[in-house]
Amino acid sequence: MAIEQPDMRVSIGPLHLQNPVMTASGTFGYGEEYGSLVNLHRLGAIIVKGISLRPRQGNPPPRIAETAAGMLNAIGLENVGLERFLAEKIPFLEGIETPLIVNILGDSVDDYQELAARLDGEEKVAALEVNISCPNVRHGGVAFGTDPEMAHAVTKAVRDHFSRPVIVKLSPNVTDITVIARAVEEAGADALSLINTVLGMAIDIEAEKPKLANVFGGLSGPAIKPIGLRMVWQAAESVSLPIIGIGGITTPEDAIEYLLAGACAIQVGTANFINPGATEEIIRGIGKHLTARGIDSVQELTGRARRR
Amino acid sequence: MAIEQPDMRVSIGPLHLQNPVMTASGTFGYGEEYGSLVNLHRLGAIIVKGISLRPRQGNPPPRIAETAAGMLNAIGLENVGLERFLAEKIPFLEGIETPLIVNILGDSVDDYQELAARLDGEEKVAALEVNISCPNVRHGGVAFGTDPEMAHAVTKAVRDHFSRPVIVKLSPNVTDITVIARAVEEAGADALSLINTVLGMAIDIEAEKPKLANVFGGLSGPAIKPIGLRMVWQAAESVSLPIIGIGGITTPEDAIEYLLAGACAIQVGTANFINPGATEEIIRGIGKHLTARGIDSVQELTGRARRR
Amino acid sequence: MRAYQQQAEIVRSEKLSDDIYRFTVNMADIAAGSKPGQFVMVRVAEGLDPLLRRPFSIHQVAKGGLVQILFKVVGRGTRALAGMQPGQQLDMLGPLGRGFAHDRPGQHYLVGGGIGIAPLLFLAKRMLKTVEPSAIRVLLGAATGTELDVLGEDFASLGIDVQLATEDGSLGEEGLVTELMASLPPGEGTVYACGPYPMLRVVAGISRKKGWECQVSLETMMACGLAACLGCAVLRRDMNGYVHACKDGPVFNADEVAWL
Amino acid sequence: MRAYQQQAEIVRSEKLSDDIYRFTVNMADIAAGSKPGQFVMVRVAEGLDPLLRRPFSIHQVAKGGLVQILFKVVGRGTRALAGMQPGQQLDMLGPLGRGFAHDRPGQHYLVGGGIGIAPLLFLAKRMLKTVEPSAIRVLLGAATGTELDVLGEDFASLGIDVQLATEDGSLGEEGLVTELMASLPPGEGTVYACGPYPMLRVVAGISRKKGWECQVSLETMMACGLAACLGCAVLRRDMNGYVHACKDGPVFNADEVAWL
Ligand SMILES: Cc1cc2nc3c(=O)[nH]c(=O)nc-3n(C[C@H](O)[C@H](O)[C@H](O)COP(=O)(O)OP(=O)(O)OC[C@H]3O[C@@H](n4cnc5c(N)ncnc54)[C@H](O)[C@@H]3O)c2cc1C
Ligand SMILES: Cc1cc2nc3c(=O)[nH]c(=O)nc-3n(C[C@H](O)[C@H](O)[C@H](O)COP(=O)(O)OP(=O)(O)OC[C@H]3O[C@@H](n4cnc5c(N)ncnc54)[C@H](O)[C@@H]3O)c2cc1C
Ligand SMILES: Cc1cc2nc3c(=O)[nH]c(=O)nc-3n(C[C@H](O)[C@H](O)[C@H](O)COP(=O)(O)O)c2cc1C
Ligand SMILES: Cc1cc2nc3c(=O)[nH]c(=O)nc-3n(C[C@H](O)[C@H](O)[C@H](O)COP(=O)(O)O)c2cc1C
Ligand code: FES
Ligand code: FES
Repeated sequence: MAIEQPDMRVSIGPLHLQNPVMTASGTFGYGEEYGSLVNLHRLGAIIVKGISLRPRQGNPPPRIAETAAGMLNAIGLENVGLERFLAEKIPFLEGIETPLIVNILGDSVDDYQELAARLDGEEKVAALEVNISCPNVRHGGVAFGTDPEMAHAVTKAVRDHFSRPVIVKLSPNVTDITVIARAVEEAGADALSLINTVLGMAIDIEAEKPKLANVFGGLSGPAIKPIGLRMVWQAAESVSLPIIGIGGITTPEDAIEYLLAGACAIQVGTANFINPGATEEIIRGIGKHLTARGIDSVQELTGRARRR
Repeated sequence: MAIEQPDMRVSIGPLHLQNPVMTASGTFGYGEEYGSLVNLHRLGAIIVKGISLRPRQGNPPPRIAETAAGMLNAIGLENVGLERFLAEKIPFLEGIETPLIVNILGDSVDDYQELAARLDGEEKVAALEVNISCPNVRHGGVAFGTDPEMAHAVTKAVRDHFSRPVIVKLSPNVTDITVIARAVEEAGADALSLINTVLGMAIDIEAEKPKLANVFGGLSGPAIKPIGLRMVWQAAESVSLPIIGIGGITTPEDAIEYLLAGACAIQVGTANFINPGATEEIIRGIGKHLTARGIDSVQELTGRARRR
Repeated sequence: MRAYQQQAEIVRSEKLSDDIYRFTVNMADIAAGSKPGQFVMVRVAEGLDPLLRRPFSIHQVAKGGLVQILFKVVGRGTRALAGMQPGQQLDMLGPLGRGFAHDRPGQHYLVGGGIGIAPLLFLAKRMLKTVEPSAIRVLLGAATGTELDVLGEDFASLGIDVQLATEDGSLGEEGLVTELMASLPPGEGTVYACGPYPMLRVVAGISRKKGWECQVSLETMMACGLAACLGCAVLRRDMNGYVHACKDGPVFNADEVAWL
Repeated sequence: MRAYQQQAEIVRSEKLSDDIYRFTVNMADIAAGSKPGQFVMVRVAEGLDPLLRRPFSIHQVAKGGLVQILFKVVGRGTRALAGMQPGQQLDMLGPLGRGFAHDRPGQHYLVGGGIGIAPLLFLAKRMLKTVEPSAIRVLLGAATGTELDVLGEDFASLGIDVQLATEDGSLGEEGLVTELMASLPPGEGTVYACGPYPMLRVVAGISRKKGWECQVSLETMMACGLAACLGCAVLRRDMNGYVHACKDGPVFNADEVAWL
C-alpha cells in the first residue's frame, strides 16, 4: 500500500522543520565540525553550542569521564562568545539551508535579555533555545532552571526581546519538572526542550579524587534515557506546549520512544560522539518505522503511548 | 609490609558491622533466597525487602524492564506484611549471625510509627531503614522523601518508637538532597542511606505503550552510579551523620568510589541479580585494595576524596 | 532445592536454523539436580550492556554434566549469546524454578509452540524412565518447518509419536498446534505445554473441555530468577494477588493463574 | 582536512608482548589523507558499554589502504579491542587532529616513551622521503624490554640509529629515555616526542636548554575527536584559556602549552 514516503515534517509551534531530528547543543560544535561526516542539509535543525555574551574559557581539565552507558561532562560552557559567533560561525551556517537554533546562556536575566535582543537581528537564527541550567550569579548561584520564578523571569525576558520561536531547555535536576514547565509556559515560551544533563560525579580510586576537575558534571548518554522519557511524559501531561525530547537518544527506536511519550521532535546529543552518522540513521529509521506501520506522518507518533 | 589483614569493621553510628557491605532492600528478598549462593555470614548486614504493616500485592506486571546499564522496576512494594514477616521470615534470619536491618514503608506517619514500635520488640532487628520514597496517602500522594517537613515527621515518629539505630533512606528525585538530609538529621536519624531508585520509564515501540504496567518505575543499576555518588558527596558536605552509599555498585571499585566520596558503608542492589556473588567479591576486593595500598582500616577510606 | 552459580564452558554450538541455536554447556553442579521445566539464568555479556541475565529452559541434560539450551535470537541478549563460541565461558545460574510434575496417570500430551518446544525434550526423556513411549504424544507447532525439523527428529528417535503443524504448511499439517489437539480423545490425561501466551490460553481451554490436567510453562520478564526481585509476577486465578514465575513456576497448573 | 567514518576490517592482529597489540586494519579513505601524529577514534564495543570511542595514533600506513594501530591494554576499552579477531569490523573515525610538522632543518630526534612510540614509526617513514637516515635519531624508553624490541627492530631496519632505555635494564641502557637525551649535541634540531605527560615535561625542558624546537603529542580524555565536545582542553602557555588536543593537537609545540 503505502509506497509513498511518509511525511517527516513537524511543527514546533511556529517553527517548521523538514524532520524531527536535531543536534543537541554542545554535542555538535557549531555545525562545521561535522560537515565532512554528516549531510547537514538533511537535519531537522542544527542547535549549536551554548553562546554567552562574552567568551568563556570553561573549566580546567579533566572535563569528561566515562560512566556505564553514559558520560559526565564539565565543559563549563566554554564558547567563543556572541561577537565571534556572529563573525566566525554564522557565515558557515548561512550556507546550510537547515534551520539554525542558537542555544543561549547567561549569568543573569539581563544577559539572556541582551542575547535575545542581539540575536533577534540575525535572520539566520530560526529560534532560540534558552539553557536555564546555568547558575544565576545574582541569586547565590542557584540554577535558573530549578526555581520556577527565576525560570519564568528568564523566559519572559527572552520572549519579550526575540520575535521568533523561543524554546526553553529544562534541567532534570528538580523534584517536579511540571512546576518548571508550567512556569515557562506561562512566561510565553513556544516550546520546551528536555532534558539537559543530570548532575553526577565519578571518582578516580587510584588518585583518590574526583575524575572531573570541577568535581560535579552533567551525565548524558543512554544511561539517562529512562529519566528523559519520564520527564517528557510528565511535561506532556501538564502543559500544552510542544516538547522536544532529549536524553540518551542513540537509535531510531530511542527517538520513537520519545515521540510516543509526547515529544514532537527530538535531539541527538552524546550519540554524535559515538556515531557521527547517528542523526542521519535516526532520520532514516523513523521513516522506515512509519512505512512499516503504514503511518502517514511522523506527527501521528507524538503522544501515541499516552493515549492507550 | 602489611601482611596482616586490614580491619574491615565499620561503625554506622551505634551500629557495628564486620564489614561495610550490605544488601540493598528489595534486591535480596528476605535473605533466604540467596542462602545457597552467598555465604550470608560474611555480609556486613542483610537488609530485607521493605515491610509494611499489612501485606501488599504490588503492581500488575510487567514490573521490570531493562535499560542501558540499568533496569526499571515497579514492583509496587509487594511484601508479606509485618505479621508474616515476623512469623515466617525472621526465624531463618535469626539463624544467621549477620545483623538484620529491616526496611520499612508506610502510607502515613502512623504506619511508620506502628512498624517502629512493633519491630522494637524484635531482638534480631539490629536497625531500621526507613524508606521515605513512598507516597503519603494523607498528603495527596506526594512522596515523604521529597518534602523536608514530611521527611522530618516520619523520621521523628520512627526515632521516638525504636530504641536501636534508625537509618533513613533518601530518594534522589529531589532538587536539593541536602535539604532533606538536614531535615532527617534534625529529626534524630542515626544514619542516611542514599540513593533509592531514580524515577524513569521506558516505552515499547511495537505495542506503543509503556513497558511497565505502572508507567513509571525506579531506575537502578550501573547507570545511576554517577547520581548516587554525587548525592553522597553532597550529603557528606552538609550533614555529620554517617552515610550508606547505594546506587549501581557492581564491583569493588564502585564500592570504593562511594567510600571515598564520603560513605562509611555501602549497599549492593541490582548487582545481586546480575551476579549473586557480587557482595562477597566486593568484600574481598575492598580488602585487597586496602592491602595493596597499605591502609590499615576501611574506615580510612571514608571521605578521602573530599579531603584532597 | 539448591541453585548454583557456575562459570560453564560452551562445548558445542549448533545453528539449527536461521535464528535458532543449540548450545551444549558443561555445568555439572547445575546439571545434577535439574528437572524438566526448570531453567537457568545466563549472563549474555561481560560488560554492563545488556545488563540482566536471560532465562532459558533446560533443553536436555546429558551425562558428564553437560546441559543443553535451545534458543531463538529475538533481541540483543540472544544475539550476543548466538555470537559466542565453543571454548568461551558462560556465567550460569540454576537450576531454577518449579518444573513439570510428570508423575501423572493416563496419557501424556507434550504441546510445544515455537521455541517453547525447548523444555519438552528433557521432559519426554525423563518420562520414558517410567512410562512407555506409547503413553506419550508430542504435538509441535511453529511458523515454518525449519524451526521444527531437527527437534521433531529428536522426539521421533525416542519412539514417541510426533505430530507437527506449521503455519505455512511447510512441515506437517498446515495450521496451529492447538488445532492438532482437537482430534485427541478426551479422558484421563495431562497436557504439558510451553509456548507463546495466546497459544497457552487456548491449550488451557481445550484441556478443560477434554478433562485433561494442564500444566503450562509461562514466560515473564525476570531480573533475578531467585524469588528476590518479585519482578516475575503472574496474576492468580482468583485475581487476588500474584504468584511468581521463577519460584512458583515457570510451570503452573493452568488453574492456578488468571488467563487474561 | 576531511574526516571519514568507516567500517574497517581487521586484517591482522599481532600480540607483541603481554599487553601490547598491533592491529592492521583496512580503511582506504582514512589512510589516504593521514599524516604522522594524527589519530583515529575507534569504537571498541558494539553495545553501549564501554560507550565512548578510544583514540589511537596512526602507527603506520601501508599501501592498499591498510593502517596500523599499536596499543597497550590499560582498561576495559583496550581489553575489549584486544579480544577482537581478524575478519571483524571496526568502526573507525579519522584521520583526526594536527600531526607533526617535520619539514624542519637540522637534526631530528624522535623520542618515545612506553606506548608513546606508536606514532613515531609513521613519522620516521615519512621523514625518510625527504631526509637521510643519518639526520634522524630515535630514542625509545619503556619499563621493560619486551615493550620495545619489535619496534626497535622496525626502526633499525630503516637504517636509522636507535637508542633504547629500559627502567629494568633488560634492553638498551638502564634508565629513562630522557637520560639518553643528555649526551646529544645542542644546536639546530627538532624533537618529536610522544609518551606520558611527566616524560614530555622533562623532554620539553631539555629541548629548551639544548636549543631544539620541541613538538609533543599530548594525551587527554576525548569524547568526540572532532572539536565538538570541547572535552580535550589543554591549558595554554599563557594560562589564559585552552587549546584542544583533538584539533589544535594532539601534536603541540611545547611552547604553546602550560607545563603543570
Ligand atoms: C522461564 C523462561 C524460560 C525460557 N526459555 C527459553 C528457551 O528455552 N529458549 C528461548 O529461546 N527463550 C526462552 N525464554 C525467553 C527468553 O528468555 C527471551 O527470549 C530472552 O530473554 C530475550 O532476550 P533478548 O535480549 O534477546 O531480547 P530483548 O531485546 O530483551 O527483548 C526482545 C523481546 O523478548 C521479550 N523478552 C525479553 N526478556 C524476556 C523474558 N525474560 N521473558 C520473556 N520475554 C522476554 C521482550 O519483551 C521483547 O519483546 C524463556 C523465558 C523464561 C521466562
Ligand atoms: C591522541 C591520542 C592518541 C593515543 N594513541 C595511543 C596509541 O597509539 N596507543 C595506545 O595504546 N594508546 C593511545 N592513546 C591512549 C588510549 O586512548 C587510552 O589508553 C585508551 O583510551 C584507554 O582505554 P581503556 O578503555 O582501555 O581504558 P579506561 O578503562 O578508559 O582507562 C584506563 C586508564 O587510561 C586512561 N585513559 C582513558 N582514556 C584515555 C584517553 N582518551 N587518553 C588518555 N588516557 C586515557 C584513564 O584515565 C585510565 O587511567 C592515545 C590517546 C590519545 C588522546
Ligand atoms: C559535552 C557536552 C556539552 C554540552 N553543552 C551544552 C550546552 O552548551 N548547552 C546546553 O543546553 N546543553 C548542553 N549539553 C547537554 C546536551 O545538549 C543534552 O541536553 C544532554 O547531553 C542530554 O542528551 P544526550 O544524552 O543525547 O547527550 C551538553 C552535553 C554534552 C555531553
Ligand atoms: C527490584 C527492586 C526492588 C526494590 N525494593 C525496594 C524496597 O522495597 N525498599 C527500598 O527502600 N528500596 C528498594 N529498592 C531500591 C534498592 O534498595 C536500591 O536503593 C536501588 O536499587 C539502587 O541501588 P542499585 O543501583 O545497586 O540497585 C528496590 C530496587 C529494586 C531494583
Ligand atoms: S525473577 Fe526475580 S522474583 Fe522472579
Ligand atoms: S575530543 Fe571533543 S573537542 Fe576534542
